[in-house]
Amino acid sequence: MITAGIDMGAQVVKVVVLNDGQVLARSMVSTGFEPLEAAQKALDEAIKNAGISRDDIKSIVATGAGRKAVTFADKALTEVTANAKGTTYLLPSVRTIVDIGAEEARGISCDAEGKVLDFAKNDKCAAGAGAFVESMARALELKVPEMIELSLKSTKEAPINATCAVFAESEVVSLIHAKVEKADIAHAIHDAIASRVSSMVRRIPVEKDVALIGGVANNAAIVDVMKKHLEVDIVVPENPQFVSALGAALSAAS
Amino acid sequence: MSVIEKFQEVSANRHQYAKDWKEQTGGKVTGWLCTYSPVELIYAAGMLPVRILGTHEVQDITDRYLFPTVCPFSRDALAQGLKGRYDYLDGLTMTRTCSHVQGTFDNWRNYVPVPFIHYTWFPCHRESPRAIPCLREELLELKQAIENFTGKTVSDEDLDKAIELYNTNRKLMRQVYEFRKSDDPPITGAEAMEMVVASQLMDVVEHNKLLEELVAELPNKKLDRDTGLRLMMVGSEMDDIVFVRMLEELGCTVVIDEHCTGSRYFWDDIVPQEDRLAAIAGRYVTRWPCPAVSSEFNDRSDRIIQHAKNWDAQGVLLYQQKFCDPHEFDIPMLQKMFKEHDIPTLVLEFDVTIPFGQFRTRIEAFLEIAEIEVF
Amino acid sequence: MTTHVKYKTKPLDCWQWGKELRLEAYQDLVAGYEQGKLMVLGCAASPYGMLAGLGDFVFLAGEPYGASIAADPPFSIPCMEAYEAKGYSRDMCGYMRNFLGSMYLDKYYFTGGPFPKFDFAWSVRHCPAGHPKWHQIVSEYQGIPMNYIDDETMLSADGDPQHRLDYVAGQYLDSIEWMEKVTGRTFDDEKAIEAMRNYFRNEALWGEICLINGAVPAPLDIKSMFALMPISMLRRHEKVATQFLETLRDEMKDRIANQIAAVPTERYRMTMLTPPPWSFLKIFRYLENFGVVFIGTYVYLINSGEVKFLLDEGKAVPATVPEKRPGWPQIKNREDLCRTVARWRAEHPFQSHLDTRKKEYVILFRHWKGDAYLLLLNRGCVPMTTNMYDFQRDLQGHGIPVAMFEGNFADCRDIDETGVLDRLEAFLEGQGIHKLPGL
Amino acid sequence: MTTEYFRWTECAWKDPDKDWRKAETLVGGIDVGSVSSQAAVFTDGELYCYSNTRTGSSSPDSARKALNMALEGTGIKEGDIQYVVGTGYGRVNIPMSNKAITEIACHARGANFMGGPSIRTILDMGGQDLKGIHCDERGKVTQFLMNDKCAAGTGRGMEVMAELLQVPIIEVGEMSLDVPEEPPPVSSTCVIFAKSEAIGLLRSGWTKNMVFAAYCSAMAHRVVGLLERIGIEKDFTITGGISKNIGVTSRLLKELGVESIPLEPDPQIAGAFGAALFARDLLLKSRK
Repeated sequence: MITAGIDMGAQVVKVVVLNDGQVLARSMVSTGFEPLEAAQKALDEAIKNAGISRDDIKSIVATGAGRKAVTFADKALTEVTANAKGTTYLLPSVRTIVDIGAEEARGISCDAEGKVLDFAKNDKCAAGAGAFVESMARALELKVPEMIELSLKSTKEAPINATCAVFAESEVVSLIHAKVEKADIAHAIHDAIASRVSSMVRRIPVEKDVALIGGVANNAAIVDVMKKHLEVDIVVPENPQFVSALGAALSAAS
Repeated sequence: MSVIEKFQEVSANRHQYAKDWKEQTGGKVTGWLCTYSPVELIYAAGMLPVRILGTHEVQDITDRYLFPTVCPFSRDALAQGLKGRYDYLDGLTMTRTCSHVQGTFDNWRNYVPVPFIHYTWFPCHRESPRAIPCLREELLELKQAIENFTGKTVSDEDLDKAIELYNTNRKLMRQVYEFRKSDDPPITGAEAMEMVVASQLMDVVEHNKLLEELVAELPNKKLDRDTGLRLMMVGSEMDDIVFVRMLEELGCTVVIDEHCTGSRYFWDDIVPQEDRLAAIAGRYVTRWPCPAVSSEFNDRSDRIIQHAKNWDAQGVLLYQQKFCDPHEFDIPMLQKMFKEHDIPTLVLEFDVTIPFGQFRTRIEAFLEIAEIEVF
Repeated sequence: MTTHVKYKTKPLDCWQWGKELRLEAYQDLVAGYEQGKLMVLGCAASPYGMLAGLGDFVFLAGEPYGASIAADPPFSIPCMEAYEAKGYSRDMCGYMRNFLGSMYLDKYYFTGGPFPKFDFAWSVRHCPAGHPKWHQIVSEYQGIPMNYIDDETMLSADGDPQHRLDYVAGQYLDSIEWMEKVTGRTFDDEKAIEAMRNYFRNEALWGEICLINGAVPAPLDIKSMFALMPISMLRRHEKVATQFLETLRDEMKDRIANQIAAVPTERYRMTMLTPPPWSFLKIFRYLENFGVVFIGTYVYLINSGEVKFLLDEGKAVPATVPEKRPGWPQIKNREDLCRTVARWRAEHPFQSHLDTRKKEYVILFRHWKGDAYLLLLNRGCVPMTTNMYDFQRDLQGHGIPVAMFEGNFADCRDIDETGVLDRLEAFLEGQGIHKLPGL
Repeated sequence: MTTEYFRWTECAWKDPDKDWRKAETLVGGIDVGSVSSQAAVFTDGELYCYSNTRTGSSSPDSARKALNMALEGTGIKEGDIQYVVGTGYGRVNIPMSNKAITEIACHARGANFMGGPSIRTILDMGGQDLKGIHCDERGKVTQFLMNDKCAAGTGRGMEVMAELLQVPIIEVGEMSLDVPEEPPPVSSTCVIFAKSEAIGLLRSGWTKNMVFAAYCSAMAHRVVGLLERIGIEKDFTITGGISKNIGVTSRLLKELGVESIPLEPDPQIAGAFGAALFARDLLLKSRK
């Protein structure tokens, strides 16, 4: 049976089209301010890539912050459940999932079937993850990939404590003006996020294997510091930003 | 090595110091969490009382135990326990004071094993005549608990000796503070803080020896820097030496303080009396109050303004651990009080680590108010 | 009618009477003020019935007043801001910030008129330092005398040391003399004893009512609990409260016998530990769409009521009034009264030690036949939130599902409503509980 | 790099009818802020030229860039300037500066110069923090207050909004006033939550203008809260980037019920002006 999962993220809509567990196509469209249109556009794109017709899709499940906007979906599912389903499908041994998005981070503990046992989300004042990296890269006049690369070369610790991402920004600005090495600042930025996220994740039992998903999971520097903070190895599935959409597509099939 | 350097060394290697002390004396070490802990009683039992302090490192391990609105000091302190840095402790004591440190104690009690744990309930209604007799009984319980643990009875002689030693310690530290009244104080605020922090970590006998040396050398000591603005520091727990150094580099000298790693800790003596425990109880009930215990604002503020005047403070840094509500209650009243006395104040809020860039700007601007006279 | 309706329901017969009594309580606060009754400021969980010894009095408890304001953001936000303008910080007690803000604005919530001037403040030292310092701010601002009792003896942790009781009882005796001095009135022991007997009785009754609600389906839901609580919280010292609470209890028994539910779609029972975020009560309504019903919250069981936890048997039973407890004296005079109050306070679950409290949470949950706990990470109250994660782990250790959300019981600005609802939906999804069809 | 809506446009100005060579004193002030940098050069206590540029990832470079831009076409070489005072976040490492003074002192001095000696209260809304400043008739700071606890309401929030809605920050204010009726303020001034709230509002059909209006009034309200803590003594004026956002200023002046003294030529330049004025004082002092 062919199903589709639509993940209505804060910044991008992600779609996965599935046929009996086989991914037929993926698509990504910026969410913008017309979520329904964006969802439609993303779905059409995926259908085109998959070389199928709309009617071939038997069921559609929407997830993500804007899931309720997808009026044509058969069902809506929260990211937490979708994350767990998608991740355990790709990596059955995973028991702890860390999902870092643009603004929010999540920690999920689940069983082998992908049933959510417990989850935690960042506190009000500890929000800001992916978007923080981007604006800080700009402050350093670097492209995000450059900043990631530099960060991995860092040699010195330059702690940024502020829980609040905005205060953290001004600490970064101070570091810049204090002539701290760009590499060390880049590292400090990733470290600050990892520290914020792992302190939240520690509230749920952190059992192996631990997976990192969400757009930020593509950031090698984050993965690196998260390993240090959580003191465990971390696996990253392919296309980590599509995990939620995949989970939605899977639950559409069941 | 100078006396101050010795203090620095002890505080830098506090854990090694305590372990060595156990080695050499074969005695036991008891950690305490708040300056309302009766150190003389612990010491009288042949134990080394060491204060549990944080390290001002960013950490991410306490959030699953304490909600982030618990003060950073309490979280930082708990982190030390959870990291196993106090694994050598034989005992842990806490006196009922504030709900934040209480959280540190409760979680330590439940998640960081320590052979001997005792909680001393404290009668916080210090203005009530009923408080001292009540605390006396609580101290008796503590004494008995310690005796059961060590298997050694604490005699009146032991108590007298400990009381004598700690009173001397307090007297000597007050003498050091006296020197800071001079126009060019021979000792910086950071150095004075090193002294007090060390007094909460060291064997009092050893600390007293060092203090005598210090008191002897201060009369002919000079700082190789201008005093700048004479600053007073008032607030909650503060042992961030790095911050105080930065502060003083910006053109001021901390000449007096009111916090629990400063004068509030050691200012009051024990007035000896036949009933030793009652004497100790009397000291702790009537001592210079922490706002977490005292509900009488004036009780504290009167002493603070006296300090400010006696040490001729030209500015006051009012600071608090983030989320420390007892101090958050007092700060606006203190601002009002200092305004009435024409002493400018600057308020800073401390987290585990501090944003040096932002604080630097605020402090410099504060000093400029007093100093820019190029018009 | 949709198929998922499982039970019949009907409004409470005594609902109207309850509403009137609640209204009276608030009106008294105003009327008494106008009639020149003795105006006293204090804490909800203090034995304020003792004040009856001074004659007619109006007692304004700071917490419920702060809560009433919190439920009304357009009134609350200016209060918060007036308070912050005085240089106080945003992370202090939310109830207090509403209260003091309304004092600074000189706007009394229940009338919109001027804020009452008190004759004195009579405070109790719970939530470390908090209340007496709060009331001290009022006493400085209004220039009124203040006295407080430190009665947080936490005896349930470690037996019954006489000296702590002497200390507390002694403070009560002293404060009676103090009250006589500042009011110029003579303290009538009989009247005080009388009022405190009602007080004890009504606390036990409210506790019993909370326990009865453990039936399936629940005869009351948390919303009606919150609506009726003020009667036990503000009128605990009055006979009329006893009459009402007995009627309510009997009606509940009746509803149970006839399987009359508060929420006809009840299928998932949740309980709480703390007060709710008062500006966000719609959270309960919203969750009813999932068939979720809230049975009660620990804090108001012990804050305006009393029960007895039998820790070894893992049971919660109604409390007996002090004079009926084995080995407790009859209250004949002032000394007896103060000593009884001290001991009763000391053994009250209100002061349970952390480790005891954890056990009580589990016992209560089982008694209420709960399916999950909803814990509030309350930015508005440090003592209530300090160990919340520890509680969470402990409850989960007992196999109890726990949902958590961050907010503030008294400051609507601290709540991210969409985020919270999203979080709860995710939690219920994990529990296999979905929105009821047609809702 | 894509368009940076959050940045202020760069500009430079010089006085055509002054000859700096005749000047007794030729001094400079450089303000390296978190987002923008300004340089000002004064001849005998009067403005000669200034520039307003963007801050890069190195304060020495930003400082030099600002100064060069100000000096362009004036014939002044860095070496000709007799005394330079640096201020702002980057003040500690501005290579050509003889002394560093905080932006708090400099903004007060600059506001006093531009707005006159009657100014007693200054609101400076920078990218990273919010300052309420009291000063005397000489522009000397007597008291100041900065935002603690929470970064809500700082200029950064406005930058985030401009980015989000892809509108140049200079246009935000005007747009926010062009609404059929004043919408309720966004409930959270927390930069991050306001952002997600704004996204929600836009998706629910609000126009960009209405979102800006809701955010500007929330921000104005937050600022009023800070000012109430320090108290407002007239005259009042506003410096820093936000002073150019009429959407915030008009709303906050309305709420405060005060007028704001306009600062010519540019309120964002107050810091650099103040620095330059201090530079002159220090120069004359050193000549004594």
